[in-house]
Amino acid sequence: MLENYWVLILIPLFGFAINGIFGRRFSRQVIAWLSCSTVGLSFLICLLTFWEFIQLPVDKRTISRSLFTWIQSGNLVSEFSFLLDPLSMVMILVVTGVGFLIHVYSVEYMAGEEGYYRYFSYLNLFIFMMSVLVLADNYLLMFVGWEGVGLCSYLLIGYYFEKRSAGDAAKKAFIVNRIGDVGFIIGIFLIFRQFGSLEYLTVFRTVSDQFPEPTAGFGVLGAITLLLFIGATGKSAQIPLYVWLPDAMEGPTPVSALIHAATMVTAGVYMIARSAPLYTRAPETLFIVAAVGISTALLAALIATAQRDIKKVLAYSTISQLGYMFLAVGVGAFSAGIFHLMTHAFFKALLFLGSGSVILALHHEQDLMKMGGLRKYLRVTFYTMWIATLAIAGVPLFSGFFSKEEILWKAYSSPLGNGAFWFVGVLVAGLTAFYMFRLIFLVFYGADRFEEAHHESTPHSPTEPSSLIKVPFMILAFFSIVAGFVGLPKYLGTNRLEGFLAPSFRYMPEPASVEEHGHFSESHLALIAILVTFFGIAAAYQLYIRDRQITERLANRFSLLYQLIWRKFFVDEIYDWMLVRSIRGFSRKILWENIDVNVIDGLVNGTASLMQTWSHALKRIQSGYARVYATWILGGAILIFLYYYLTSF
Amino acid sequence: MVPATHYLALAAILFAIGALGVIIRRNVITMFMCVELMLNAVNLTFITFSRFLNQVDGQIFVFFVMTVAAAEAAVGLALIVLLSRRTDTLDVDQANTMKW
Amino acid sequence: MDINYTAVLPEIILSLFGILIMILIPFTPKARQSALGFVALFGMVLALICVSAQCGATGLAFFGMIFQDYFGQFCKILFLFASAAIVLVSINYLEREKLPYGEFFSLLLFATVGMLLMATSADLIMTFLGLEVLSISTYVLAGFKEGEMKSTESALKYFLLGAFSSGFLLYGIAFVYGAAGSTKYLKIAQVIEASENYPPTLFLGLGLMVVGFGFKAALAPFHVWTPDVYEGAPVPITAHLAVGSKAAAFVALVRVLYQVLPELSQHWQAILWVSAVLTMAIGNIAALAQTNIKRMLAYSSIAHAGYLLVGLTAHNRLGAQSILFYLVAYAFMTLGAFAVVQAIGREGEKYIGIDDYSDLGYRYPFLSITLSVFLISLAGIPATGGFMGKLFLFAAAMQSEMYWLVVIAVIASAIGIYYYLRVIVLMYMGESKDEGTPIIVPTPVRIVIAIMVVGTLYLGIFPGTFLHLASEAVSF
Amino acid sequence: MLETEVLLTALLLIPAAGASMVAFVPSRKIHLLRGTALFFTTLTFLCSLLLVSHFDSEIDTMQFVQDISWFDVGGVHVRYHVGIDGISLFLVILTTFLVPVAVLASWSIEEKVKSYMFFMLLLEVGMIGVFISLDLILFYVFWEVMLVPMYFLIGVWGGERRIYAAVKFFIYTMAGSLLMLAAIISLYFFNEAQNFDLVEITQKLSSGEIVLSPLAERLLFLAFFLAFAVKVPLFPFHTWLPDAHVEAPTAGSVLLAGILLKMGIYGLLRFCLPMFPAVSVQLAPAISLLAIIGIIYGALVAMVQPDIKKLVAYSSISHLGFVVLGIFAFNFQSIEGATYQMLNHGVSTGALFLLVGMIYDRRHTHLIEDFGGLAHVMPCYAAFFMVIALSSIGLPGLNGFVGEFLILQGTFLENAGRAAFAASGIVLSAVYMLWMYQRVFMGTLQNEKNLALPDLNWREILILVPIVILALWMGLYSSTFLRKMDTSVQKVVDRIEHVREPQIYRVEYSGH
Repeated sequence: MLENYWVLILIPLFGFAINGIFGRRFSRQVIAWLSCSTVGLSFLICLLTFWEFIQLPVDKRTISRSLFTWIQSGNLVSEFSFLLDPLSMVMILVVTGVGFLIHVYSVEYMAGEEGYYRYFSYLNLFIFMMSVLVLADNYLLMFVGWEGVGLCSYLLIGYYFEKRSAGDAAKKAFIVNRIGDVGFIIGIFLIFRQFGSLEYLTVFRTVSDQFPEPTAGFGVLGAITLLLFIGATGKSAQIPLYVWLPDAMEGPTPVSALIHAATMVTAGVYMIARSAPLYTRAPETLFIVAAVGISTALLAALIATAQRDIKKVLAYSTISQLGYMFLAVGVGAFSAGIFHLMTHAFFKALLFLGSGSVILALHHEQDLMKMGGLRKYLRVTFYTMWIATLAIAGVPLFSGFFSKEEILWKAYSSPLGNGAFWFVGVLVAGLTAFYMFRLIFLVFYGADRFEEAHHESTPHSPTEPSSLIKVPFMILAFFSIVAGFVGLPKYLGTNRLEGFLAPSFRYMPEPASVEEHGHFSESHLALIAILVTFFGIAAAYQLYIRDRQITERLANRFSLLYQLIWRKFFVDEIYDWMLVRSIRGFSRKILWENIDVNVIDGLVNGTASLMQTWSHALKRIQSGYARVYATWILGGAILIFLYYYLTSF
Repeated sequence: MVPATHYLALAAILFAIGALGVIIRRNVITMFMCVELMLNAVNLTFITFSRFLNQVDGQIFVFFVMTVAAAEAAVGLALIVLLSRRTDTLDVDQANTMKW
Repeated sequence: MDINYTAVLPEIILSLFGILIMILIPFTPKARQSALGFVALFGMVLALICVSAQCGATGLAFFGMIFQDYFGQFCKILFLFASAAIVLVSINYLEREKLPYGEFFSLLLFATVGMLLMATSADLIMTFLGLEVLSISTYVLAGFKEGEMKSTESALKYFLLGAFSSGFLLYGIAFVYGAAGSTKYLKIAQVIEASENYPPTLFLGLGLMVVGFGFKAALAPFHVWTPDVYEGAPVPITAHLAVGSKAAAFVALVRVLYQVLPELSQHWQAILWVSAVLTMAIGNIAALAQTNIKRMLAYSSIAHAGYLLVGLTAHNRLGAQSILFYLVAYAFMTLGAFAVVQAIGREGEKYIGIDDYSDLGYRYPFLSITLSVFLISLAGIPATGGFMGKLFLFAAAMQSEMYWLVVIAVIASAIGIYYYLRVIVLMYMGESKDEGTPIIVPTPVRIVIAIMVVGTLYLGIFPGTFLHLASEAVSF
Repeated sequence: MLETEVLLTALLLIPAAGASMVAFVPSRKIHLLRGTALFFTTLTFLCSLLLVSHFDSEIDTMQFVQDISWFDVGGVHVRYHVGIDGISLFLVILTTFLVPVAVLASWSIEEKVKSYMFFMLLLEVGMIGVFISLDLILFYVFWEVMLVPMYFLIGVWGGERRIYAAVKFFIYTMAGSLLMLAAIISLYFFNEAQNFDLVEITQKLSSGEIVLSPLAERLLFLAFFLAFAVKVPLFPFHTWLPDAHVEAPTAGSVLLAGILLKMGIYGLLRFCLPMFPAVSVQLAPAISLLAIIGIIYGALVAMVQPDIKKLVAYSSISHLGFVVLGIFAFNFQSIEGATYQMLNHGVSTGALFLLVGMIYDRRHTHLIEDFGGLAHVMPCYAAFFMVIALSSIGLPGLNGFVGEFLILQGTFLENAGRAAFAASGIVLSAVYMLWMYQRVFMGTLQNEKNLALPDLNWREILILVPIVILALWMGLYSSTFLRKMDTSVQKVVDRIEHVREPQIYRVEYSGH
């Protein structure tokens, strides 16, 4: 399979094409089968490839395949070619694996929807694009996947296109992503100008020749990395471009699970990890990355604590977790970032799928305040969501614990990290535990608030989906528990993942200092984090199980703060007012109605009417009186006479 | 002997009177006469040059001019008759239906 | 220096036919009078044959009063061709408007004689006589619709101003005679070439002659008569004025300026430069606001005189050659346009407002398509003779490094496009109107229009032939 | 090469023959008229494909040259000199491709079909002529001749304000090109051999046989530039375009956007750059500034348009700003990208206008507010529209991206600031396109007139499928096209580099 691993990319494309073109004529079974089997086949190939891949000696684990030349203009070449190395191997496994599970889940989840074929073809297209993104061997081809997943995200968010909010959200997602993409593409321009190539390996080789050590000051590498990071903030929903992700929850829930939690949004992290040889030589940018990451993590976690929409909570949670990952890559702990990316993919996908079945059971009710007591009805969902919540909260021995601890430790100990990063990181961990358990408590515990809130047409109690849908739950729950063991911290064992990924992070500069600084040991810090986490859980328990009154009292007491958090710090409003409205107004009032219509057209039409005016003036010469005409003739003669008199006589 | 300039000046004055007459007078006949005056000023010029160049050519030309003037007069008067029949006037400013 | 009658044979033939027609009038039955038109046509064809037979003969003839050269022959053919076309167009016009045939055709023949003489004369007096023969005939023709005030007014204005300006011309001739001691072209040119400094009378003569010719050719500011006279005259005569007498005036002007006074070129170029700018500007701008198609075409013909002046001002071989070429192209397109205007005007020339052209496009495809071609050519858009002509004229000015003149000419043409387009717009895109009287296009008119369209397009696509002839013709 | 010599002339003659055939078909027989036009335009297209197969991408001179005297009298020598190189090759193909498409899209024209088809064929002659002429006068003749049928297409079959739009279009372009005529004539006198041969004049200008004073060179450049800038249209000469597009019938808009606008760019590439490289370099900053203003301005104004056609028209201004920017960045990538982008824009904007035309045929409006929720009743249409819109906003994998990327990459190498500003157009294009898409296709069906709209029929799908395939092909396998352009683009670049060589002060970026 190693020779032809690239077919795994093309198979979903085939599914997309068939479903997209002929899907309207197919029955639902055919569509579902076609779609799931293509992704399943991809996943299978992926597994086989992985099997052969790990048999290879470590230094041979970089396999590239070129299909054809995509763009060639002068010395600028971008091949349609793929690169398989440990980093992309991990990513493609996650993408096809989680992708397959969510395809399966969707078969039933979407059963009641119109445009079934549309949904599945988009989903297949997404898998294709994501694979291109992950496996591309040059920046430009990565950009294809990069924008391609953005497109799929757009299409899937706007899946319920008759809803205005869905259309708005889709558009917003695409445009905000595009803003980031501009940064990305300018970064690519600069890469080409600096290194004369777009291919990763060539670029990395050149950069390690040009800059054997990290640069001092903000140089060209700083610019390149910063521009790429702008791209990442768009795709991975970081400050200041995170605003699209909460709105993206307008899409079907499996889409949120797949695209807006597990895979696409992590592309930014992947890209930075991929560009590690560049980033490690630009410490200033890395600091910015880490700072943006941790600020986003904090901000999103804060907002998440006050959201009432179950999916919005999860969305802000995703943003927050992505912030962690950026913190990780920002302090140079690339494998830690990828590690968290992987574990997050499992538990966050699971959370979304769980929320999906809750929503489905309640007939598209998403308000947390109108749920409660569901543990009686949705057993499987209840248990698996518990597992996922424990994982995300960072309860020891669950996968999230290991990846998060790794990040926190690196944030503290790495040469690029510091105590402040760690401190905020721990704070966010506490907040995460709080809002996640708040969610669990509100959904599954307490009184049944849904019946009186909901319409009477559904007298029967909420039910679990059929068994087909439970399979993904189980698998994801399994991985949410065990996935952490591939990256055990030093005090417990070895970090296999880091070792596996190491070949992808060649071409690094000589580290400035090998010694890790700091006064505390890893295990001590982990203990503090665990304590904070449990404090968060306890607070949630206190507020949402023990005494619901406190919540309201607190909200009233700190109403200003509460409002601020509840309204998401008014970021959307500020953006809307500052950018959208003002630009639109400027375009309409000044550019179009004034410059175009009044000034330029006015000038043109003004010339025309000036001509008309002159015309009317000139024709007055033709008074109709013969004697006046004679005067003109005589006048002309006199002028000629004067001319000769003055010049020639 | 009177120098040529005197004759030429006289002719020029006649020509100017004729030209001004065309502009000032409103009666078509008078205007036409003024044109004739201009032509005769030219004739005077021709004769002057002819005399001072010691050629007869110029004098012959005068005959041509007179012939042409006669032909013009024939056509012109016919047109004037037409006008007076139509408008009962010889005022040239009445012929003013077409303008602008 | 002998008489050499053959040199003036065409003029003699035309004069004889003119007289013949007058004699024939009483002997022809009322109903058959239109045959006189064909007699006139026959005379013109004979004259044409004569001219063609003479082609290539050079030298002086008729006691040194007449040139025999390519230039003259080229112009003669052009004038005869234009007049013949007008005869063809007129036959039905006269019938429709119930005007007498005989006088019309014999006057037309005499006018043609005048034009031919202007084209070939080698003596200022001959030129003057030619001009007067032409003028006096056209004075009468302009007022030919004696039942109509407009026609009378047109003739009267033309006559008064024409006589007035021929006074200037003649005065100019007299001064030139005084300065050079002769009225013979070649003699004058010799004298001027030999003399060191020029007497003021020479300049006076030059200036006054420009006034005289400028009047005939409708150069600003001597153009003032044009719109009124064109509007009032019968359409075929308007066409004749626009094509024939303007061309004759230009040809005479080319001879006088290029053959007689080339030494003075820097002294007349400035005047013509100013006049060219004025003519183009006034013609094009004033045409914008016109509502009567004849009047609009009158302004358009003023504008075209301006373009011709651009070539004239350039004073080089290419200039002379392109004037000849442009005159041919201009003849085709203007004659064609007036033929269409005449047909659309219908009885009593009722429909000559530009509004009347509204929505004609799809009801009378033949007329509309051909008129569009003529207008497009007048506007100077490629694939038509008008474009090629303009190209050569501007090229000539460019060769003499008169860049500003070209730029102004270019801007003027751009303005001009608007009013030509307006007619096309109305014909094809205008609101539909009442039918009015149905339009009848008699066969001779059809033939003329067809010939003119073919000619216009031929000149645009294969300008080589005529350009070659024109360059042969310019031998001085 | 004997038989290929006449290929280009054949491309002119076939539509011309078609036009004369149409002229003889009775105007009642609408189907016969349409059929005839379709037959001849398709024949032209097939014929033009021979060009591709016989084109030799290694040769840097003109190919398929036919050079005979048109007329040569009294020092005026004009030749019928036609030929193509890598730059014009695909523009010719684009033309021959889009015309049959436009004819097919004109099936809904019911009135005056005869003259409509006649003008279409005439227009094709003019458009092909422009791209293959190598004699300045010949070029000018085709350049202007093409205006007339376009003018009629807009003026007779257009919308409500068609007359205003048609006249504005005509006068605008004419005013620009008349100055070009003056420049052409004066170039002729600078040429000792006194002819209008483009190849010869360019060659002599570069070898120094013709020496222009700096002022003359600048004026000549400006005269040419102005004519082309109006046609492109470059800000601020653009206001004719929205009006013309809105009022023109579908096929008119398609050809206007697809081909006529390219003529301006083509002129810049074929005339301004090779003939006046020094002035081009001098004025490049100013022109690039206009281009960038155009990119942003066009996009911003497109954003607030209430009319789909007007929106697409303004988007054209924005897209063509990219192309001009690329040309005046003078390096290989940017110019090749610009050339490629011309084709891309032709395909995608042409297709957008086709799509707008299809809905116009059904509803007789192209105001955005009249629609909404169309994806419910016309899913197939919505899908095609999506693909084309994405191609227009330059989604990677579709055609628009390749050109845009190369242009920006090239510009970046020349001047990073310009590229960075221009890149903002990428975001804005997504904004206006998607916003429009949302308002037209998403949401609920509110207007009851839209409830029963039929989806695309087979003829319409037949039109769109090749375009979509082309968009994918051009986006994924650009080598087919780019390899044929390389040599010709290199020639243009060399010409510029030749002038710039003395300026050694260009600093290579050191990286520190």
